[in-house]
Amino acid sequence: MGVRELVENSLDAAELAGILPDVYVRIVANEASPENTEPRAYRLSVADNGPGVDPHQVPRAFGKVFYGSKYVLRQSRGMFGLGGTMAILYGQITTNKPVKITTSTDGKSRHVFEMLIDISENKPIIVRKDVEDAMGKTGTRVDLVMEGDFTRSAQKINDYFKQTALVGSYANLTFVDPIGRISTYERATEAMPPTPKETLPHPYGIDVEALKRMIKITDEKNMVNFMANKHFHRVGDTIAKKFLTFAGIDWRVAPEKLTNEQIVRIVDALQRFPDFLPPDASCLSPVGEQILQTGIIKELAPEFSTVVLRPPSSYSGFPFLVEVGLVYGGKVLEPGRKLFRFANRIPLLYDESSDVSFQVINEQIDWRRYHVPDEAPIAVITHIASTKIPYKTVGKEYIADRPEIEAEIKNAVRESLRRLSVFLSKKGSMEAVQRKMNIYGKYLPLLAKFSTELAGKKREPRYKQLLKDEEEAATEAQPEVTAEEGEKTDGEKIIEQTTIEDYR
Amino acid sequence: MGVRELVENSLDAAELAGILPDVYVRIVANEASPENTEPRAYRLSVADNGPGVDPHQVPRAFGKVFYGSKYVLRQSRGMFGLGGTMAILYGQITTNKPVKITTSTDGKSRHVFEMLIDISENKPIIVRKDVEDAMGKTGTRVDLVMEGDFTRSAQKINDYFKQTALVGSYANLTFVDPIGRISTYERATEAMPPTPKETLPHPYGIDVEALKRMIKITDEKNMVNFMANKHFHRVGDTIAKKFLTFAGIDWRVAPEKLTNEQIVRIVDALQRFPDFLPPDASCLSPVGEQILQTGIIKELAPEFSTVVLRPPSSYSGFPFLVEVGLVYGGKVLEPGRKLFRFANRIPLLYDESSDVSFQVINEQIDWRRYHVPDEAPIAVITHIASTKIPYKTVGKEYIADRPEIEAEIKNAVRESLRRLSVFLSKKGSMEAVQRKMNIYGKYLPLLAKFSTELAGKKREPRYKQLLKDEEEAATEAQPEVTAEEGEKTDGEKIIEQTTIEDYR
Amino acid sequence: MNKPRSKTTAEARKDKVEKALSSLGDKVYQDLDSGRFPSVTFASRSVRNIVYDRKLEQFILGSAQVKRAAGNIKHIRPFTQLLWLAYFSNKLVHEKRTSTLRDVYYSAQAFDVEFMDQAESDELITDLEVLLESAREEFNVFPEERSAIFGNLTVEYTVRGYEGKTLDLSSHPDGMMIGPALTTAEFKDTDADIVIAIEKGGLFTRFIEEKVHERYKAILVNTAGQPPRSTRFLLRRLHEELKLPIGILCDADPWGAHIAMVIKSGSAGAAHLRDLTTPSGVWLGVWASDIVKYKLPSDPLTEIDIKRLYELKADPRYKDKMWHGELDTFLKIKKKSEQEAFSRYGLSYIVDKYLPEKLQLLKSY
Amino acid sequence: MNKPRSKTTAEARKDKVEKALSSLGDKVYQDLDSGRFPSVTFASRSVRNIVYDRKLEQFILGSAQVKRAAGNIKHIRPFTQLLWLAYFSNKLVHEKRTSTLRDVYYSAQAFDVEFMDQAESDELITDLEVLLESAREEFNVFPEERSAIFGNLTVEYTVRGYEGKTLDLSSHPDGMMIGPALTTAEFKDTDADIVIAIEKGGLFTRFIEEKVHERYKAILVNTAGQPPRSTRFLLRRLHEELKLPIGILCDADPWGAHIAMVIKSGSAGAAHLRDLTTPSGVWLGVWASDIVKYKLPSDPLTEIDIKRLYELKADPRYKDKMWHGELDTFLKIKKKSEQEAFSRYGLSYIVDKYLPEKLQLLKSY
Repeated sequence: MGVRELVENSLDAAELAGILPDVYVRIVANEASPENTEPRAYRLSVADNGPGVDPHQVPRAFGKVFYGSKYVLRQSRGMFGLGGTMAILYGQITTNKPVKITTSTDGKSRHVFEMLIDISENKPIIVRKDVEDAMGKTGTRVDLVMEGDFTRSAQKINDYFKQTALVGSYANLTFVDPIGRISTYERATEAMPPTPKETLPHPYGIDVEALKRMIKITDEKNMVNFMANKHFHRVGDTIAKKFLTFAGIDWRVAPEKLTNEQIVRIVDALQRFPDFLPPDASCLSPVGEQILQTGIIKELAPEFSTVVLRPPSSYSGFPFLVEVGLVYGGKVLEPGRKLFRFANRIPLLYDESSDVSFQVINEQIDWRRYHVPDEAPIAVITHIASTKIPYKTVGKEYIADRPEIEAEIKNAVRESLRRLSVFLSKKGSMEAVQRKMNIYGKYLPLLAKFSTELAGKKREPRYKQLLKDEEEAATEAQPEVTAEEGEKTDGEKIIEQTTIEDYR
Repeated sequence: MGVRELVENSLDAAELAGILPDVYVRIVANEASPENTEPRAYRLSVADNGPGVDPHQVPRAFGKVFYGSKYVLRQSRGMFGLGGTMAILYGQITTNKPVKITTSTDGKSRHVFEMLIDISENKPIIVRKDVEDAMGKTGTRVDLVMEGDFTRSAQKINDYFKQTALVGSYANLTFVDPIGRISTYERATEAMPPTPKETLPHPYGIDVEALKRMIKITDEKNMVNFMANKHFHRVGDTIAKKFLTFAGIDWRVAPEKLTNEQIVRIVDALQRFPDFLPPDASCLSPVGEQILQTGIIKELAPEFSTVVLRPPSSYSGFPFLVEVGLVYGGKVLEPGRKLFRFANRIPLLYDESSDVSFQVINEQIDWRRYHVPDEAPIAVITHIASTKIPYKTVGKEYIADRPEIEAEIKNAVRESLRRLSVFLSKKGSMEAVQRKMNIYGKYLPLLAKFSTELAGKKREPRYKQLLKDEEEAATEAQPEVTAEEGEKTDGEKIIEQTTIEDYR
Repeated sequence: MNKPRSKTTAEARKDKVEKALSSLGDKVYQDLDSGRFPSVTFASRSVRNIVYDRKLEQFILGSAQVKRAAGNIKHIRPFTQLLWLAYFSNKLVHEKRTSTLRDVYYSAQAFDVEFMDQAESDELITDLEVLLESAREEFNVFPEERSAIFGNLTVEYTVRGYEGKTLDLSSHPDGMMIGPALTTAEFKDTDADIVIAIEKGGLFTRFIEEKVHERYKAILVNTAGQPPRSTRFLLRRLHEELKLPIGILCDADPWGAHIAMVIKSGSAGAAHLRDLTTPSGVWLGVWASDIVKYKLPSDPLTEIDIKRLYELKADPRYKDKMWHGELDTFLKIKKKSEQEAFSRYGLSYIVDKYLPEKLQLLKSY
Repeated sequence: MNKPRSKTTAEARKDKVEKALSSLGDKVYQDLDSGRFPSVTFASRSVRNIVYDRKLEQFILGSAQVKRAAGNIKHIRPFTQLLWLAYFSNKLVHEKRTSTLRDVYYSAQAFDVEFMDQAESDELITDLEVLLESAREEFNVFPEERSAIFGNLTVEYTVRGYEGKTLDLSSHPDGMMIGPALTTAEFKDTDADIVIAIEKGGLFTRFIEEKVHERYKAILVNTAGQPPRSTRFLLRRLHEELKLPIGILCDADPWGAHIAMVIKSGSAGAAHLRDLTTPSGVWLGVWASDIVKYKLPSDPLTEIDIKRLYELKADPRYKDKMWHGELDTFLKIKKKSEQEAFSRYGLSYIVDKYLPEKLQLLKSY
């Protein structure tokens, strides 16, 4: 329905400006739409408290497709930087209503644009333009009308807000649905994830198209300077010269003089040259332990939770890092394992079973090793932050199983499971001593009775002292008993299995 | 792999010019691609004997995306008119090689273009341009390099050619694959499907965007003329006036003066106005019985086949018609039911089970009513021709179940099944008499023996005359016996079932 | 006690079957000899033709008839098989041999009338039962399953080689198998007052060990689950010829209840036969209400159990108030128990405490 | 013939079981009374501890032992259940009552040692067999399945109420059930020369009708499929005590062959018991080679049949050349047949033609 694209733009805008985000989303049935059946026209409004957009930039930013191809790398939520515009375009195609953009950068005046996109010319048509009093508030508001089936989308939209709140505990989110129900997700921490630095693209990640655009805009006059100065990540003079020799390109040639064939040769060499430095991870922005823990406690109120942050790593020249949250018990979770997936802080809502996280958790982790039964109320949260998320398809709802990423997820999940295992084992130990004494108390009198009859005796054997001795021993030896019993969290059942195996 | 898009462009070009098509397709591994693993770079060449392209039009036709939105309706194969260009763009993005277009309209000179598309500006960059001797041949040849996985696509490409040959028995198709294997599908008839007429769009099918473009290009000065003259299918003065009154639009207003709100009101009224004439089907081009039968006999060498052509009909203002071929037995078909689906003479290769034809054949037809066993070697060919095929998704490989289309397919399949049923019944009758006599000959002597013993008689009863009488009767009564026995094509088995049911 | 010469005794039945077989042969012979395709007509066994007869208190076949004609190409094979079956049975009866259902299936191969499978041959045997109006046991075809009998009853055999020999059925405390010999034996002498049919071998043995046959003057029959027809035939003969009341003891679940019902009122599958039911038989237990009353260990009803209970509720044979009430109790308590469940109170509890209460039902009858 | 007083007769066995039960009670009592957790040790039944003994020609348990200790929280429940079982069996033996496996399961509930399911209680009964070194039938626990016996053999019962009574096992031509009474009876008198064990009831009845017991002086045993242990015990006693050779006649398939083998050499599941096997038993047929020789109607082997044949080929009990050859023949011809398949040559063919040839094998033995 376009909700995600616009909300993510708003969150990105506020965060990049270092502002704690307040995002307000409302969907109402459009009064002009006469029918009561789905799909029908809805008005979608998304307002944020971000820094606003320069009014000169508004027509280009919201009224033109393919605007602003970035040639710096920074982790950001946006879908190729196209997401918001695609939502606007979709709205226009389905309802032919203009989009309304209201934005203020200074809190004094705010600029209102009503625009259509001229699709054949790919340029904005401004229908109305106004300036109003901003009443002290910066930020951007987008109002658009689009056709949609809210009844069918409602569940996914709610999931989206819940999961966004889980990793965005520093944001206020308000959502008003067409029936007028308000869901609020309140800010629970003032901490914000660090603003990711912009970095130059790493040479491994450059394709022919990208290289040609760089050559077009560069003002460097020879290839050494072109390679070493301001276009590539962590490439200096020495490495640049070594590389050009490797690629068989004259150091002194001017970039704009390169032939098509030479360009292809350079791109090919970029992939194979062994001496580039690994990428720097400062461009990545993890959610962070504090923010994620706050989100978990606020949204899931668990009995136990833990967060594991793995150090940055890279695949095919792209830096990435993995964070995992493991949540157990409490009031919200139901029995069984749940998975919440995030990529660059965006919740992934579709195609769960094809995702690398799903495969790791369900196929590569032996949960029994950690004594966590299948029906335990568990949630696993995985977050992958990268300058390039390896989505498997254009639809972008699941992540491919690159071995490097898979290994990091596996390590993080295992570490978090070890912590859960310790928690469960401590919890189990006190219960175990009591259970043991109950069992002795039940069976020893029976043994006394049966053996008396079998042996043909008159009085029962003196077994009560045995019971007393054992109770003292068990209570003293608690730590040791704990360790042993902790492994068998569901007592009787596992005991029986062991028995049958021993004696079959 | 782009094969389909280019082949379909070639077939369309030749057919529209009334030329019997010869299409040559070759895929070779690109020598510049060093590795042996898939996916790798392939050179794809598609050459036709069509009318060629005016050299002035070549850069715009092959070097610009979104070129030439048509505002006349005619059944054509092309995918939004975008297919060929998309293949070229895909090749450029994956390999950065220019596309080479060679074309001749007069058979004397041929023009060669090597071009790239400037993606950010959406305009062609001509790398090389030449004129050569055409040696008497008109037509167009496209050579492009693209990345692909031939091993994985091979099966679908072969299916594509086989099925295209089935409905294109008037074309010569040659396909050379990367291993050098040549598949040829030779022309078997000189008949060509009639060139579909161009028609104006029917008012039912107009959306807001379309209407706005019409208004932009029209030179009519008032709305009555705009509606009644050269923009809409089967709309005259009377209907135009009646419509404008219905929509609440002043007859005299100039089209370019319409407000945005009025345009939306007109589009809304177009859908609801009851008095538009139904669309004319002259813009449709069925494959035709002769061409389809020729294709079936050439490719499937069946024991029996029949073709049913339904009269044109319409859904939501779009004309369509349905053709069905039913094929039984022979050397090519294997046991079980196969479905070949075509839309505007394009084979549909994916998502079979979601297609309306699949659903009709497997869920709505009771095959037992026609005495066709499930394991009979059967192929059903369905062709839907329309100015707008109601594909369910953008991927375009299956057709939605509009009730009007569903009903036409159902009728056509039923008619073809009735014909098959008559054939099978005739075939069965001769075999049936022989089988019947064999059965009497086996069991009557046994009955004689058992009854003699049970009744305690000395000599056997005289049953042989009975056998002789029956043979004469059966042979004379053949037509009648045929009708009855024809229903039970697999004799003994069905006999037993009937018996058990009768007597349980 | 003297042997009563009723029409259900062995000789009378044998005569009837022999006559029916020979007249079937005559009919077919005459047809063939006159140049006609032979045919036979008998009652239809289709579901629509099975009706519940309130007077007989059992299912019977209605008036619809089917005709099987050798002239119909679809029928000639089964028609010939049917005639072969008659021919084969005729030999069995004359030679005082018996055959199992399985033997019939194989024997057909010697005559080129082989059956596709066992089910087909069983099906035609049932057709022959309808045609001859006799149970297959009467033309010496038996199933393999056997149940057993024990108690103070002396029988006189009629099978080949044992003619005139007698046996006291209490002489082997593991029980006597009910097979062709016992089914065709005449009852000579008994001092029993009642018959108790028991679903399972375990309880049958328990009853013998606890001397139920002496303490309650009972003949004990182990039905081994749903009793084979020869056992149901024997139970009816014990009631008809010796005038003994029949009590039935089964597991407390819909399947157990239905064992009691089939002994009383027969099954739809044998609607074409008369002498297999004992309408006056009494279902002694274990009832659903007994699970509550005796606090028996129980299992929850499965979905299949519950489905079966609703089927039984819709069955005309279960219209009786007491039966219907027990079905409702099952559905209310959603539990079932086995006969052995009484063992939780000790092995002899069922004989010492439960049985005497239940046997009041037989006396009041 | 006089009753031979061998150690396998009823009284000797009863004494042995009683002593073992009482000494188990003593051991546990002394442990508890001295303030120790009681424990018992017995042979392990794990697959690794089951070995084939060439001298005994059967599977036996090896030297590995398991210890079950009440002090181990994991073991105390099954330990208590085991002791209850001993206590319960002791009462059965003293009161001359028997119990089925099912009764045992329910009886436990009266003592608060209820089993989770029937499988668990059966498992512990086997443990007790190992511990007491006696078959469960010797402490009066029986399964429900029964097979039957027929022939010229007089037995004297030892069960309660029948002590000293005798019965001629040819007196009921449907066969006598093999239950607790027959298993514990003493053999008094016979004029039989051989014993024939038969897999199916149909052929058993056929043999009786065809007077195999008189014509070949044979005692006939219906094993009713894979024979229950009480039947295997009885076959061994017929061989040991009456010195009669045992012939075995089964279906011609891997399952039939294995019935013969289990009678000869026992099963892995009863490796802890000795007196259930008859190593000198002779597999008379129906052999794979008989299918070819007699052109029997046959079915193709299923995949499961073939898998089973390869398992049997790997089994040490099948190393014998003749047995191995028959397994290979099955695999070669890929067919199987049933005993009833001989009916294609007429009902008495198997007795008149096939049996005499096969009985040569018993004589040569």
